[in-house]
Amino acid sequence: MASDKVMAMRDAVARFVHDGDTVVIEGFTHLICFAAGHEIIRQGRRDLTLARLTPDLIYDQMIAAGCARKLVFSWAGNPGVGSLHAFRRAIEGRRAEAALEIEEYSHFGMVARFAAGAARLPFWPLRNYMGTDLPRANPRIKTVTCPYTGEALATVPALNPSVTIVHAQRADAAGNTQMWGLVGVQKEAAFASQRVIVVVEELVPEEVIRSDPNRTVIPSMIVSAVVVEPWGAHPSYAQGYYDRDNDFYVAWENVSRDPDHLKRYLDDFVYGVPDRAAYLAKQPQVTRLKAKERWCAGVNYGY
Amino acid sequence: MASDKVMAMRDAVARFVHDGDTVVIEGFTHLICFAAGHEIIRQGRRDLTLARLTPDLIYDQMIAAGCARKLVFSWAGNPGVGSLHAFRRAIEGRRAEAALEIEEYSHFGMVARFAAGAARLPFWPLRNYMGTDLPRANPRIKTVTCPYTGEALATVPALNPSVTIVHAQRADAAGNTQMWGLVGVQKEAAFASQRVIVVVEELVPEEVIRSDPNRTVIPSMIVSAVVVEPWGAHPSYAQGYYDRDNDFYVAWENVSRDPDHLKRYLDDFVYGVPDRAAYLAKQPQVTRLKAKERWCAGVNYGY
Amino acid sequence: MAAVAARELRDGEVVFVGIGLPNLACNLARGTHAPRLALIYESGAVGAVPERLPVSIGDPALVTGSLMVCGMADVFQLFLQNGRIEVGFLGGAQVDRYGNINTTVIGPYDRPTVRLPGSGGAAEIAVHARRTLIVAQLNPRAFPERVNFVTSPGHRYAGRTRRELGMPGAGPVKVITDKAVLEGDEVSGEMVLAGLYPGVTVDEVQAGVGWPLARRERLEAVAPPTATELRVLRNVLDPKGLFLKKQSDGKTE
Amino acid sequence: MAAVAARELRDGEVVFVGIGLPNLACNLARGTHAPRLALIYESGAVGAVPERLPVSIGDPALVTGSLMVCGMADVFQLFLQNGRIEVGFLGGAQVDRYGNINTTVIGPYDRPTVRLPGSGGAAEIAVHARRTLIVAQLNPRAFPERVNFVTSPGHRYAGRTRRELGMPGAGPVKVITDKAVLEGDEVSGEMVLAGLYPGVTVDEVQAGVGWPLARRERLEAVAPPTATELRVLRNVLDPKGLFLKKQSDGKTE
Repeated sequence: MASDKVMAMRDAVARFVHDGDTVVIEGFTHLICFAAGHEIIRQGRRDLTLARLTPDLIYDQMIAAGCARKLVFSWAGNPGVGSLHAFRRAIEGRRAEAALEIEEYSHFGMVARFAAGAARLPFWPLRNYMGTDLPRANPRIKTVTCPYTGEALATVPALNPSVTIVHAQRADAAGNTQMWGLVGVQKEAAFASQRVIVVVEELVPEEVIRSDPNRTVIPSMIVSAVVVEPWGAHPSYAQGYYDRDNDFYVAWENVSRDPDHLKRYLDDFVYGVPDRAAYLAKQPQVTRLKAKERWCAGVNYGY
Repeated sequence: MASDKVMAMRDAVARFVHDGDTVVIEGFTHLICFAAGHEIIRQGRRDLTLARLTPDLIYDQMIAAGCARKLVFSWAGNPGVGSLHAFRRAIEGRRAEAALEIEEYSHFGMVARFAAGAARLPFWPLRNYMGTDLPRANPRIKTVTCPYTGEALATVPALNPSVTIVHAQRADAAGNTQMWGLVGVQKEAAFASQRVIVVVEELVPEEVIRSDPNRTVIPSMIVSAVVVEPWGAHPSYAQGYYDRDNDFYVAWENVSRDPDHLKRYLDDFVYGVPDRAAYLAKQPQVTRLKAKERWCAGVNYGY
Repeated sequence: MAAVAARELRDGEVVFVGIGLPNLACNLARGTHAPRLALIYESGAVGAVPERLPVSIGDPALVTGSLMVCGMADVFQLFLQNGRIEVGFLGGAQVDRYGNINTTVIGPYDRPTVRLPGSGGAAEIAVHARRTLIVAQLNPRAFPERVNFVTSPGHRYAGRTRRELGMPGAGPVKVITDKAVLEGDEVSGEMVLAGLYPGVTVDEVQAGVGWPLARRERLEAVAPPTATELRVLRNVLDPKGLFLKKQSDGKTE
Repeated sequence: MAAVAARELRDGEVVFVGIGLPNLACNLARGTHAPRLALIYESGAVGAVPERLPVSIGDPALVTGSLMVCGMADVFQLFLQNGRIEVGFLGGAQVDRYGNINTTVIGPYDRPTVRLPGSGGAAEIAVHARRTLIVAQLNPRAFPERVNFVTSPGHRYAGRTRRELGMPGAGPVKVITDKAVLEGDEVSGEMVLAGLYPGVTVDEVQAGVGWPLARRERLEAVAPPTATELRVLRNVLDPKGLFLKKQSDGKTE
């Protein structure tokens, strides 16, 4: 029964990502699900509110492809390289017709929004933003008075996405999902979301999950679909599976700076392929990114 | 340098637990550090505020020994068995001279107090306590108005202990600590605390910790002392090391019901032994509690 | 009681499990009609498959082989407050006319005659679980018209309804006792008689309850444990009779 | 600049590390006078020992062999807001008279000439780290009297001090540039000239700063990188010259 959840990316996106949705593809540098972003572009989704701490290359591509109505974020750049030029073109010297709406926080603010969403609280308090222009730029940053100390604390509103897409190293067929390395804010984003698509490097038997329950980050009960998509996070990385394709990140600076070049990229690598397998067939360099082995020390769960 | 932190329980308690302190020995059923509680009793600490979700047998013993001025808690019983009778004697039909002060929450309230303390916020919001008598019994449960929805939410004040004692399976000499199985609220309690004593089943080389960094719950920077005390959680348990001594929990019902019997227990097993090794020498039954092997599946941290 | 409680659980539901009878009922349901029941313990174990009858809510057998173990901040915030729990099981020293439960004190709070353990996670389970089931032995001490202290909210508090008070869950839909089943009335909020165990009369039930007990128009005849239920209980779940023995002083299991 | 920044770190301190020059400076300090420096990255890696120069703040090399990896809610709540971070490193497109930093926009927020990446974790680092160090190349575009947008707070905002605004940390104690070191003045809150690199004049520094620059009574002579510092930088930390090459357009490293 539970294995009804295992499906192709095409089907998962068709069923669970709709025009107008608030979509979160999370992952801090690590485990960013480019495979899902590409499929959303291919299926021509429109009017999406894209939310994510670091929009990264995948949201730059989705903005360029016309999927986004609004971006909710805290750091919009090409990490370690430079700019997201499709994003910048949509914002700089903004004309009425260009309108990509933005809603901007700091990382802590975005993390707090997901934490509130995951706990189903309407807001989250944080000690922040005094002496900054961020609350002027974003009136959704407010304050609350502590009932014990009388102190004013900043607040951010809960973020409850329509759908969150999490890439992970492994899950079972029901969607019990394990991640390691940088785990960012994925747990909070998933629990905050109405629907969750889990995309994994490996589908594993339930017994593997059960052998190490403290490693489980997302439980099956909140998962709508499980997609098995090896290398699905390329050009980002998956700890224990493959390294970051830094050359791609560096090359993106020139690709995204030129709208025609960016369009050619989308034509070749997104619209021009039917699925992730075809994309990978065009990326022979990935074999040299395969991870070396650095296994953890085990722990005993017996009693 | 870091190994200056490794010390005997006697020294850790002498240096870091003082009369009048707010002391937390956390652990939900699992990893309750009886070894530390016994040493605190032996050293005759007084006027302590003991805080913990589930006072359990160890706080019953500390109350009986006269260490406690006040108890902060959410469930005071002998789990799966019955009552904590020393606690009940100090509370029921309370006369002025008997005064054990209490401050009472639910589990969620206590968890939220530690979460606020760990985040150094003065309060934590939760949707709770409407329709209960708990706020009448404890005026520190207040409300705050959401700046977005206007909704009234319950609040609890931060709990920032003077010292938190955490029992764990393993740590390195600097205090980087790993736990698995039930992890309760130990991470939050430790981060909320001014001082942290980590008590472990095994001292391991730093490389073991570094082989699985996602398993680390408490980082060395917040740890004051590391005590190596195998079986230090008996009669509670340590997943992967030993099972709960349920016979002891069952027997406590009769021991604690009778003040003289309880006094004899403390004389024999706490005051009458110099340290944990001597206590264990009087517990031959523990060998049958040794854990069987159920090792986890490994994960690769390579790139 | 375990069998009657087990029947209230539907396959695939997410249940917040307490130790003792609720644990037995949940595992009975899993062993009979609800194999995909997802069990969560407030200790943090999710999807537990205990190889022995757990002696406490934090038994190591709940951890070994479970699907997920998380910290208690996650249990209460991400699962319970998040609205993921469909059924919560509660017991109590006292249950009153409106399904309010007392597990805190008998007598005044500041000078109690009997000090009970307190809420634990019960207050928030009663607020947040989409519905709760109460299990308790029927007698007048346990079923006063009004509890001494409301630890876990039922359907009315100071005359106000759950909706008026802002509680997300539906509250105690049933009270399962050893003689009868009571249900929360949608209009009055009172716990009313809904079903009788075989051979039990309405008067016997009224004698165990401290308020004039209203009743449903048609009373359900609560079926005794089936052969399958008894087999699973006795042979699989509790072969040593650890739990059932305690409960079997003449009452239906 | 990396060497000068590294000298600001004391052994045993807990440092919130950004990528690029801060990462280089921190690892230089670890390789020279501060072997027990504890490095935390906002990505969640604590006590990282990268075997290669990390290309981003989330490089897998920061994870492998680190002491702890935690979620970002813990990074910001349990480490940063908790007050555990002693030093925060910040860079910025603009730094002003009071040490306010802009990494958000050049021009008006609603219609920017240049859209910069935004805060990331910088706003909260500037609020909470016990002290912050700013690193930036000295030129008038980068050092206006007033930034276009305050992303990360310095010593004054609308005339109010950090204490008046309720900020826990001490703010930017130093700005390390390629020509001089500025310090936050305890009384005025202004960034004032405190030290000069070898061969740099006060006038040259003033020419790179958009406000009349006050100065300490005695200016420190900033020592050039020692042979040991250069050896660690060039042979151990950045043997391929990945980072130092970019920075070495005639300026002191």
